[in-house]
Amino acid sequence: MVQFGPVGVLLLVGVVLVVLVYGLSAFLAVARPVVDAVAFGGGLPPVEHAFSRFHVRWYPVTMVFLAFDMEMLFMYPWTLVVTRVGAPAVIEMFLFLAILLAGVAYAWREGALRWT
Amino acid sequence: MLADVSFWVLGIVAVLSGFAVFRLNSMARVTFALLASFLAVAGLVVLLGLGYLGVVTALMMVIEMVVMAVFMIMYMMNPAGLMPMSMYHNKAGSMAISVGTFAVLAVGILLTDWPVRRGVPAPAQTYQLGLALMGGQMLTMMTLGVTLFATIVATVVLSTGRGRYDRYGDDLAAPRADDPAGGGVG
Amino acid sequence: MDTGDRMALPLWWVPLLPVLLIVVTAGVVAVDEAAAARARGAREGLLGSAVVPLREGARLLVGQRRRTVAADSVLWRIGGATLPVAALLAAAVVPLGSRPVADLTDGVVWFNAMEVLAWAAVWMVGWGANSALSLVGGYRFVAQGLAYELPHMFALITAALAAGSLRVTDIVAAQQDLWFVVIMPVAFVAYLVSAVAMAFWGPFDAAVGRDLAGGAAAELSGVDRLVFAGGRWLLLVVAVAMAVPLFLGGGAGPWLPAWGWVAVKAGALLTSVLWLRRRFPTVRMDRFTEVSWVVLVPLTVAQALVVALVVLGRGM
Amino acid sequence: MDLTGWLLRVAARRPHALVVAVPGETGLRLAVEMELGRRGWPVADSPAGADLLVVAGTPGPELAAVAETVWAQLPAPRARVDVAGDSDLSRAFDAGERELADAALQRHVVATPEAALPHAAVTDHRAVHDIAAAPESGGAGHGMAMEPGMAGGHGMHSGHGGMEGMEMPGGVPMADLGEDRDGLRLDALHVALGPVLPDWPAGLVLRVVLQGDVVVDAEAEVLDGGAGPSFWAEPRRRAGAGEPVSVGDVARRAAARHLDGLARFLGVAAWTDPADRARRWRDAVLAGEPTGQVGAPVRDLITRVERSRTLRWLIRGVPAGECEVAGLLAARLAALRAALALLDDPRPATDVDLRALDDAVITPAGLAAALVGAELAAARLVVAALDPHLRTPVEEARSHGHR
Repeated sequence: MVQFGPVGVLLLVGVVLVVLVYGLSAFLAVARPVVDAVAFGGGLPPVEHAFSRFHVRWYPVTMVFLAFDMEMLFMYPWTLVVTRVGAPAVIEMFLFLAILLAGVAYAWREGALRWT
Repeated sequence: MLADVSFWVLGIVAVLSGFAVFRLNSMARVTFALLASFLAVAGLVVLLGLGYLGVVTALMMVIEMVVMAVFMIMYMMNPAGLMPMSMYHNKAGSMAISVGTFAVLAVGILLTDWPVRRGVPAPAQTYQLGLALMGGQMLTMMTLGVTLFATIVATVVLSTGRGRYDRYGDDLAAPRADDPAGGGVG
Repeated sequence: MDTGDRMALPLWWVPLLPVLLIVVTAGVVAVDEAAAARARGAREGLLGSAVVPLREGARLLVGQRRRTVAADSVLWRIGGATLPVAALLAAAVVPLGSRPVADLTDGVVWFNAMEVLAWAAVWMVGWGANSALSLVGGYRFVAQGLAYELPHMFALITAALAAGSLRVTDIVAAQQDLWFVVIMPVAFVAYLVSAVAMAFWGPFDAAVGRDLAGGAAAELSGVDRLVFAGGRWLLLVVAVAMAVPLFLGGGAGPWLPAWGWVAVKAGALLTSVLWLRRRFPTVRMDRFTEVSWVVLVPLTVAQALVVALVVLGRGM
Repeated sequence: MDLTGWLLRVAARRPHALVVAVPGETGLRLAVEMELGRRGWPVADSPAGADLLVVAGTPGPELAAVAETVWAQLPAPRARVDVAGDSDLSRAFDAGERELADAALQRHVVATPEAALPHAAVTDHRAVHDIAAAPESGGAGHGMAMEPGMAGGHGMHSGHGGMEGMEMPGGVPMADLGEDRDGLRLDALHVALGPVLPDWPAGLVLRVVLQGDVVVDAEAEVLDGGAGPSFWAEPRRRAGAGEPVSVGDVARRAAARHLDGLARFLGVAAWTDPADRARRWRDAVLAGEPTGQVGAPVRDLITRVERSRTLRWLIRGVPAGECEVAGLLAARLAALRAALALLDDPRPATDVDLRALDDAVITPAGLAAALVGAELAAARLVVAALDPHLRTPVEEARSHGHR
């Protein structure tokens, strides 16, 4: 935990810096902020609010990603013990990855990685 | 001293932003309030001396909350809370459950007679975690692998409208997939 | 296997780190501007390019801020401010010479966690403006994240695997005899590609693309734009500089001091990244996602396997 | 010491310019681009990132209104430069720079901020109904319980079942549900793209319906009733009118036209380096530089674009109406090659068949039809690959009548 000390201080420094830049700009800016400017779409005012139920075409990719990503949780600690545990650790991890890659290959064939 | 201050700040942030999840109207803000709560909890885990777990919690939660924001906004009406309408189902009930759980846990924590720590934690926790994961039972990882494989297959089956027969024809003989939008490979 | 912070720089380096990064970043902007001027056939000269970052900074600092109708200002501004802070926090574990500002036991994981904040940041900036073009830009970046993140993680893990440690200084120490780029060229390339994609720098700049009139950044002006654009540059510099301790032996090298070698190596990598941007059109994620998942992920896994076998062989 | 004023002066040396191109005044747009390049002033992507608004030409009433809206979107410090056919560009830009550096003026300019959201938002509301007749959704269709007792009384939301009678911020309604090719019912967002976008055909407005970032419906129009006679076809017209025009004259203009189209296409594909080069050689060709000077570098450029595997991979299989984006690009490069070969041809233009130098002509309706089903980035590529000189149906009929 002690080693996170500098990181905590750095976080504070970073936040203070951003606040300082904003403060400096408030002091230097040629004019106060405009409020309620129309959103830009090419010059005509928007006819509808852009906030909407946004249909992402890649939602299957997110699901496959989340499943695959879980594995990273195990892989980071795994890197530390390969020398100690030896061949079984390597076999185990890459069998595990092979199973997941088979899942990815399946998803690819089904077109889940495309903008359907 | 510094640890105490950090603990209280992170704890208060975690609870307040968790509470904000119930108070905000915008799906986007709700999701990121939840993320703020998780990040504060990750900080608390780091404070407990579990560096790897804390950092990896932050890593996973950022990814997952962004994905969750995408889905929340895709399916929930009024995603930005522009209309003054409530998007909650059974708000009172869920609020009662969460506040109640919080109270029970907090009281439990305060009333429990915690044992005094004897000895010191192992110096390299991430290493110990790796040993525990890899230690002897291959079964754990294999079960997990097959479970995740099943998850991938199931989500693909459930979420894609068009399968390989739609793309390559009934005999899967088409040289190129027929998709509404092209892709990078094949 | 000790958990102390034996290698960390003294605490007074903490406020110096942002200053150092900002100076380096300004230099990188100037080099990029010089390259752009050359392509246009303009004769701006080195001095002319060198003042460009200053002029841009001045311009955005005095510029008026704006808020669009019904904008989600909270997420919008937090998103913009997250970018530079995340870059700064990620830089904490990069050794400036032989020692980083914070020598975390799980430094690689920390680095990964900080840079992934860009996902949330860019999406929030794209969302906040309540503008169709900027919204599409924000979503494009999430799609991009889904494509680059796994090869990126595998590249990080491969370097950690070869060193048997997640601590960045240990990874550097493990390269005393042989730079990792020699035994893991695929991981090195995958890392650079994903580092560029993470900073949504070209050719992976669809999220702020010209075709969307600036995408996620389309509605930002004044200091908001300064913080966002500056954060993006910082992220690029930090992500690319991290390749030096991971794959290029950190500060190792003859004649120069360690910090000199880090600067030389990082400078060379940054220059090549700036140059590559001019070689390719913007890569859209509807194309790249499949390539990343079907080509890059298996390749990086194979690379990790090779390195694992090397590690096993060494252990025997 | 006036720090703000000093910073303004520092910044004013390198303003970012947003160009509003007027249909039919291509020559002015090119002159403006050239002047900006000469000064090393970057071209802004959007009003938020710009300090200088350049209106290249004399806009008609519709485009003038758009220029006003865009001007209101520009944050201070800002200056506006209107150039017409006889303007001294250099002097106009110098004046713009002075205006940007003038702290007193900049503070005064913004002292009275325009009401940025005028009734225009309401009048433009018709677009929602014109296009893709708003889907028949009602409150019940949303499957969400709404709390009763909202503020009512704003009649302008008729047709938007879900939001009826609810006061929306800015008086703008929210998107409503629409059918989707995936069988989902999610929001269909109406967006007007153009006429002020980077590398966008002058005066073109595309009213698109977006679901996510896919264009599910589109409608195109050209502001102020069309582009008028094309700048690029000018030597042709003179030849048609009986003036002595050589093949070289026609080919030179055609080569510049295709270089311009190429530059804009590469600009949208964000391949900045060759795009900058194409622009540079376009200006050189227009300035009448001899073939010996421009031939080789332009051919190098063509080869570089043709050989780029990345570009081929990126535009592979992107449909653009009857053909594909890749086909349009190949046709443009072929026409450019043909034009290069004829740059010094002294024969009279009327004696030679010059159709090989021609450009694809498309009507607004045809353009809109080509975009339906495309992802937004692909749609932008299609528009840029066509880079149409758009004619209104009336003009189109007239030109057919001539043949």
